[in-house]
Amino acid sequence: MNTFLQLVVNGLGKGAVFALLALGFVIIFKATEVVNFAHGSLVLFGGYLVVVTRESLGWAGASLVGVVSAGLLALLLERFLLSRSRHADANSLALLTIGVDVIITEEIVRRLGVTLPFLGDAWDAQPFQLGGITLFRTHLVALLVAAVLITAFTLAFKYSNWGVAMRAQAENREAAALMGIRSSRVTATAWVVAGVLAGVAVLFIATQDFSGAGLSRGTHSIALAAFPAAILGGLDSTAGAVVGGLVVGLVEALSAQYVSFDFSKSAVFLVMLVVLVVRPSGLFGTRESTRV
Amino acid sequence: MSDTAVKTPAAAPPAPPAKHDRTRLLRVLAWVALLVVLLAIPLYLDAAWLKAGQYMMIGGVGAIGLTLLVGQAGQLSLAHAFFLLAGATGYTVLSGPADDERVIGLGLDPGLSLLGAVVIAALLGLAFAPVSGRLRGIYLGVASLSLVFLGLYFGQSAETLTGGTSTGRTPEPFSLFGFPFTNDGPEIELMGVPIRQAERLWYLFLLLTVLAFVIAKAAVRSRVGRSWRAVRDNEAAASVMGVSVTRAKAGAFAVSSAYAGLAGAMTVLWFDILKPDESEFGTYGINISIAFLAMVIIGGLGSVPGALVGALIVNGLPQVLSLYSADLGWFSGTGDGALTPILVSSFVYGAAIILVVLFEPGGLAALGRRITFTGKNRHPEEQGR
Amino acid sequence: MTPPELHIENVTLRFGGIRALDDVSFSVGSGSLHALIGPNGAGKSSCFNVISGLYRANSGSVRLGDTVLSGLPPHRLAGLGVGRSFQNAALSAGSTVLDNVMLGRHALTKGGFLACGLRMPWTTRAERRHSARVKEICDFLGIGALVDLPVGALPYGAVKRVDLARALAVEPVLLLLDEPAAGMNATETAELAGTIRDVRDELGISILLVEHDMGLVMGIADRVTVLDFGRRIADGTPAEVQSDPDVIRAYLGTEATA
Amino acid sequence: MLSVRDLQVRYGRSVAALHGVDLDVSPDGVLAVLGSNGAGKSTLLRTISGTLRMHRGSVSAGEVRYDGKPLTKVDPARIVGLGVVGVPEGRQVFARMTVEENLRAGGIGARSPSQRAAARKRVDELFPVLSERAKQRAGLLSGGEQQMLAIGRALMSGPRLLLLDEPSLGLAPKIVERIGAIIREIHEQGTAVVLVEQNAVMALRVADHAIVLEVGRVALAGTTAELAASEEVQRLYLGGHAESQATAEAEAVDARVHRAGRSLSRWAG
Amino acid sequence: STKAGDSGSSGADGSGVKAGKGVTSSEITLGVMTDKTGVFKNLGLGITQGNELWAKDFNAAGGACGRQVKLETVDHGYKADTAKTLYPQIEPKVLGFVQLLGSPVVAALKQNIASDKTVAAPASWSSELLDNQYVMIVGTTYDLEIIDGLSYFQEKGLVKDGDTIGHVYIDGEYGKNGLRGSQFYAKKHNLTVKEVKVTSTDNDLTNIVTGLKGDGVKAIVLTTTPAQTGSALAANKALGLNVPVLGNNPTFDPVLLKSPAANALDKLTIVASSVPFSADIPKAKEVATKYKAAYKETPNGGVPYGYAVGEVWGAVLKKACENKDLTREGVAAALKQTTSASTEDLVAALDFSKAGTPATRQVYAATPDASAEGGVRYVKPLFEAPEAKEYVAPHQK
Ligand SMILES: Nc1ncnc2c1ncn2[C@@H]1O[C@H](COP(=O)(O)OP(=O)(O)OP(=O)(O)O)[C@@H](O)[C@H]1O
Ligand SMILES: Nc1ncnc2c1ncn2[C@@H]1O[C@H](COP(=O)(O)OP(=O)(O)OP(=O)(O)O)[C@@H](O)[C@H]1O
Ligand SMILES: [Mg+2]
Ligand SMILES: [Mg+2]
Repeated sequence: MNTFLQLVVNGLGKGAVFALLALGFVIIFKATEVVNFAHGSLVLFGGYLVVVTRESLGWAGASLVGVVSAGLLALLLERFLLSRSRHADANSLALLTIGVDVIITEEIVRRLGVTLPFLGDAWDAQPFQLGGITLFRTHLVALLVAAVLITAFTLAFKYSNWGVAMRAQAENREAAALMGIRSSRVTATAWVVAGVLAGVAVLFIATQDFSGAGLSRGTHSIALAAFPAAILGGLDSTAGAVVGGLVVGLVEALSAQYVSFDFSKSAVFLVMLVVLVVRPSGLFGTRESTRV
Repeated sequence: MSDTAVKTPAAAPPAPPAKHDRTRLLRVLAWVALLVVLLAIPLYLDAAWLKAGQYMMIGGVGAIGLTLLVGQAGQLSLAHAFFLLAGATGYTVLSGPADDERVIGLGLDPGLSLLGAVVIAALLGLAFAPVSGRLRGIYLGVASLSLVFLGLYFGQSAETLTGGTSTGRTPEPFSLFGFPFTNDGPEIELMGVPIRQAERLWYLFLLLTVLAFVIAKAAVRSRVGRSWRAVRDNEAAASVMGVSVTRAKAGAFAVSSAYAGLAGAMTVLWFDILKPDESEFGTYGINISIAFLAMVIIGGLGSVPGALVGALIVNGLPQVLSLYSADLGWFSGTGDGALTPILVSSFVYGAAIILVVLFEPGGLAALGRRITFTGKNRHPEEQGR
Repeated sequence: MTPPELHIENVTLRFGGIRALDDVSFSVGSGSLHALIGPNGAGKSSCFNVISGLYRANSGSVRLGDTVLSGLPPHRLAGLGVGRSFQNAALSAGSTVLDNVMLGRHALTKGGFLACGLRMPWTTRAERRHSARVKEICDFLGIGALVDLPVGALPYGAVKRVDLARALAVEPVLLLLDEPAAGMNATETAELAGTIRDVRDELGISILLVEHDMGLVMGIADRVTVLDFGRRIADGTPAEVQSDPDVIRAYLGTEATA
Repeated sequence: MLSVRDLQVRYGRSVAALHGVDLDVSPDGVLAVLGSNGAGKSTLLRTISGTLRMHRGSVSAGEVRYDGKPLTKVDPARIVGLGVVGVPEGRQVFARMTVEENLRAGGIGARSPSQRAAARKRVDELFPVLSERAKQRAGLLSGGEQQMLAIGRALMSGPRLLLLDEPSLGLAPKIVERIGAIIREIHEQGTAVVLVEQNAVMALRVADHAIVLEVGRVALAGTTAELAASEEVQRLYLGGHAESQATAEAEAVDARVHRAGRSLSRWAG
Repeated sequence: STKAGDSGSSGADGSGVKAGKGVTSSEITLGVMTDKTGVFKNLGLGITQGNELWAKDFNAAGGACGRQVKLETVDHGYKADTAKTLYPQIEPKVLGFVQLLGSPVVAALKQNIASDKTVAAPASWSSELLDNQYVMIVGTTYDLEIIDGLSYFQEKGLVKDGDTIGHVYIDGEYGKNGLRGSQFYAKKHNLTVKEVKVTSTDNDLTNIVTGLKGDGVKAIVLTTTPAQTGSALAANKALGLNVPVLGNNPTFDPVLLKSPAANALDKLTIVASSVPFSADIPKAKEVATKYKAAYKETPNGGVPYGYAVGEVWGAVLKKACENKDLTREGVAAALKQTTSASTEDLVAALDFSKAGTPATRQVYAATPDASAEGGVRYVKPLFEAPEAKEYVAPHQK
């Protein structure tokens, strides 16, 4: 029983970070219908800036710089690459992000070289016990931060026109422009927000408690592991991102124990597959429907 | 009414037939010349270059399959690496010696096994149809990605089939009607050049690639290709015109898987080993699926020749760059953070993708059409959306 | 050969709370040119979708001659000779006109991936024969010069004709046309009217037509069925329908009576 | 308030769509634009609303001024901010969003919440079916309902100049009539309108001025009364919509004569 | 002109030494296929620099048969496909390989090595590779390391007969070979082994350790990457399990001492057959000094290993010279005759004469210690457990 509870705790903690990452995918997808394969490199970039500025600015200052610059990089990508290729469809743009991702990732990994720095100085590897269960501080802070950020965005979507504008211009730029929606502004904001979320997430990912490794190529793959989370929840739903993230965290933890560890990655995908067969647009996604 | 049509500038009068015939002739000549060059290459290039060329052909065969699926039938798939693994395993198991106690082999003729591998991959693709038929776009893409993970899991677990990640297993060398594609068998010389394993495999791969290409191209222009495009663009309209949407989708998936299966069988012959990857970033992992997608988009979604060009770039670039720089001593720096050919080719690969999407979203196929003046719309049926 | 009659019998179609069709019955006589009209959202396109199998009616049935169409998957109908054009054309914009229209021959041809890929002689022969016929159809509709152009580059009127050509390429015995004249000016509409009548006469088929252009409908239809809120409110000759007060109130408004 | 001078527009490098178009719309005017397929009507509206670039088109010469301000280089969203709102060709509703959300998107450009609420009330009055279907995905509406939504959506931001591209497309005669009335009404409340129409009968009844475009040029211009009286307009644009069925019949016969020689026989199999 | 006719030369030179591919009258070329770009670039760099240091020393000492050794280096970025194309390019130029890094690469090239008869030293210590007589493994194999290590644990009283232990292994040649060791030892001592398979990219082992805790393990064996080792130890402590952990050579990296897992490392014991960079052994110190003079990068355990491989190659080349046969066949034969290659304790003395048998079964035991140079402190010098002596390697005849 203790094992089970411990696994649930581990799973939820990781799920919170997956949710942050998935929310990044979702926001960009909502605004542009592009699946951002460069999310992993945004994560890496944020982390890298934390590493280089940590000496001079201290952990808190460096983290702020990291988060902001991940947002900035996202903005630059959107302004200088994606918005410049208006005539490409969403699939091609998704591929473009793969190209970007390859370059940024390789370059950062090259710069990191031998050092694989850990970033979560403020909370990493300082667990505390609660009745036989170990609570990882990293997980707790991540849950808290995720809860705050996600609530904030959900409210913003609900009570401002931002969400509507986003979806409108994603679906039909021309018609949206005729409604007075500045599509460039909307997409740019979406990318910045996703970048910021990636920058926050890396502070939890590159830790002993979360990934067991410092900033490295592995950090990048973890960011992409949030993919099934976003899909499972429904790519255009913020609530879906949260649920998807938690489900992925839990499935991973529980299947590792009760099936086998090497099956746990496949288990996540298997669960996603089953969900998709039943609900082709994810748990909360908008169902595709057309008529003639 | 008909003069409204003439009024539109797009309705340029069709080229006079004479000119049409001439471009056609030129086109045929160009293909023939290309084929001659490809046939002569083993006589001039060293084994290392042939090896690189063979790898591009593997990419080409797989990419043709994927471009049919993604570009023509509109089903985004990231499962290609899985079907590669299926074909690779299929060939190795079917042709493997029947008396090996460690692994299963059926001892079939290698030629037959190659065919069998293709069929197995196609059947697996067909088996995925109930899922692929229901999903669309990126949902299908990520759903199909799960096949890669499940494939790796089963590949790692089923050691009696794949040999396991620890040692893998050696595939039976290919032979056709008793003629071996290895260094054994009759000594053959062509213009003083001994035709040995590297050269023989080149011709085998060339034959397979040409077959794959010709069949795909003809199918794309036929009723099958039309039904795929119709389903891609509007399922309801397609079904009203008599196309069974379920069948068309399943068929496209099966065909694409068959191509991937062939590419997989070629992969084991190329590596001389079948070894399921230890992680998701190997020979049959997600990077490979993404690389195939890159080939297809760089080449131009749905374009069969484009897929070949995409393979040339994506699969060929790292190889050629490594070979060249080893020859010329480029990027030979060592030490932490040195620029190496592998790193440079990653950068070039990334940049190529970005540039194509940025400046020619139709892919190199669109660029090719523009350059060769074959009219901007000569074969739009091969274009993507 | 006379084309079979089409019978719509007590068809009801619901979407959640909306009754798109409510116990609708009518028949399209053999070789007749029958119009289906009604206000926006009355259920005309839905009725087409039921006939062509895209929507499954909650109750009621559709018969073509002796064949019961309801329950058949939509792709079977082309083989039975039901051709259809769409309100929004629904063509492949990137493909050529020829390619789009050839799709209509799908049910008339055979051959899978391998047969076509290997260019079996019988497939190439069939391809030649059928593309010749398709060109004939395009010539007839005045788009013969456009067959090699991608549909995306055509003006609206031509696009509508391609859609019509594709429906004809099915070699239908029953042709369903959904607003073929939308977006056309008076001259073009008049020409289209002639074409539709020629098709009926020369091919000897039945046509069911949805259209909001009353000039066209009243000019060429043999019989008219009127829907409103999914219900059949009138059925008769153009003259009868035109003067039916229910129809005027629900659909025509004052303009038509002016 | 809107003046267009010597406007020349191209698509890509090769297609010239407008060759020097001049027109004026006064603040209290309704201008009808007639012309056959491909004449450049939609191009004209796209130029005014600033969406031309999205179709790879560009202004090669001439100018469009609104209240004296040049519009040709202004971002479409900003043009909406100035009060110029368009209903694009082919409806273009946000198919995956609900009717409600479509209307909300339309209200984004509104100047104030109260104005938005007022606009919403008007739209509900004009098209009751839209409030009935508020929760329905717009893509599932019937063709005509989508057209109503497209118009309603444009009204949500309280435009000062409304650009309508074939608003009557696919609408029932009674609704066409209503649309006509609505346009007049909108106009009477102080909104100027540019109305592109194939349904010339309606257009000429609603507008006060009209132009006829032919292959990118203004072929005829004047008050609606003048144009309605012109023989060419009568023949080309009013024929099919003439009230009398006899005219249509005659036209049809006429057309058949034109097409003599073209015929289609049955497929022998 | 076609490529006809430019095949390699062979034959005996004036001194009567037969030479073949990769050997001229003045030079012997050895190949290095390494990873300068991919996941093992650090290790690759270390080994390559060790190789280079050795070549310099060896040439300074006169080389072999009056010939100088030259290294031909290529980078495959840990990609099997790139390695596969580079191999035919480099193969005609070299006599054999002092370095072949990366298990996917070794797997992909195994056939080629056999058919080209090139002796190669893979940077992989799996006894599964020993079915190939051209493979030269410098040091003991993973399975034996674990057997020796478990025996050391038992000697220390950390595990008893009948206990349950956990073994986390990377799915692949490295981990599986280590697992063979555990399984063998467990059978001998009636241990229950909870096996957990991971891939090299799964770095977070918290869930695994949670599970092992539930299983009540008394010790954990790791054949994993250093990052995974860190995670396992951190979880071992965080979850309050606190059992001793055994890892073999590749499981440890001194950077762990600076990671958040540092304070959990005291439970780790490492067994290895080659020494770390700053080992307290005369030869190791000598190599370290030379390294610091020649290179500026941070050194790692690859350096002494790379040097040691060179030393073995040197011994083999000298043997081949004695036999007056510097062809590939000659080198392979010389390898077989090498019964006690000494690397001055960089690794234990090596005996390559028995096919399929690891060249040594001796290991050191050490424990992480931030204060020690090189990050580890020896707790037991070279030893060979009795169980290791009995162990039959998979291809042992
Ligand atoms: N797939 C669907 N899901 C939900 N509602 C639908 C669907 N298809 C049609 N409807 C609704 O059913 C009603 C009938 O629609 P239909 O398209 O048949 O109208 P129509 O008579 O063709 O109108 P129009 O002349 O405007 O094209 C409409 O109210 C429409 O919103
Ligand atoms: N995106 C485009 N690219 C290239 N040419 C175009 C484009 N859009 C329109 N054209 C061309 O510009 C000309 C004017 O087209 P426009 O759409 O303005 O005509 P229209 O008067 O609105 O016609 P319709 O009645 O069919 O809507 C036509 O010749 C058309 O083919
Ligand atoms: Mg309709
Ligand atoms: Mg228009």
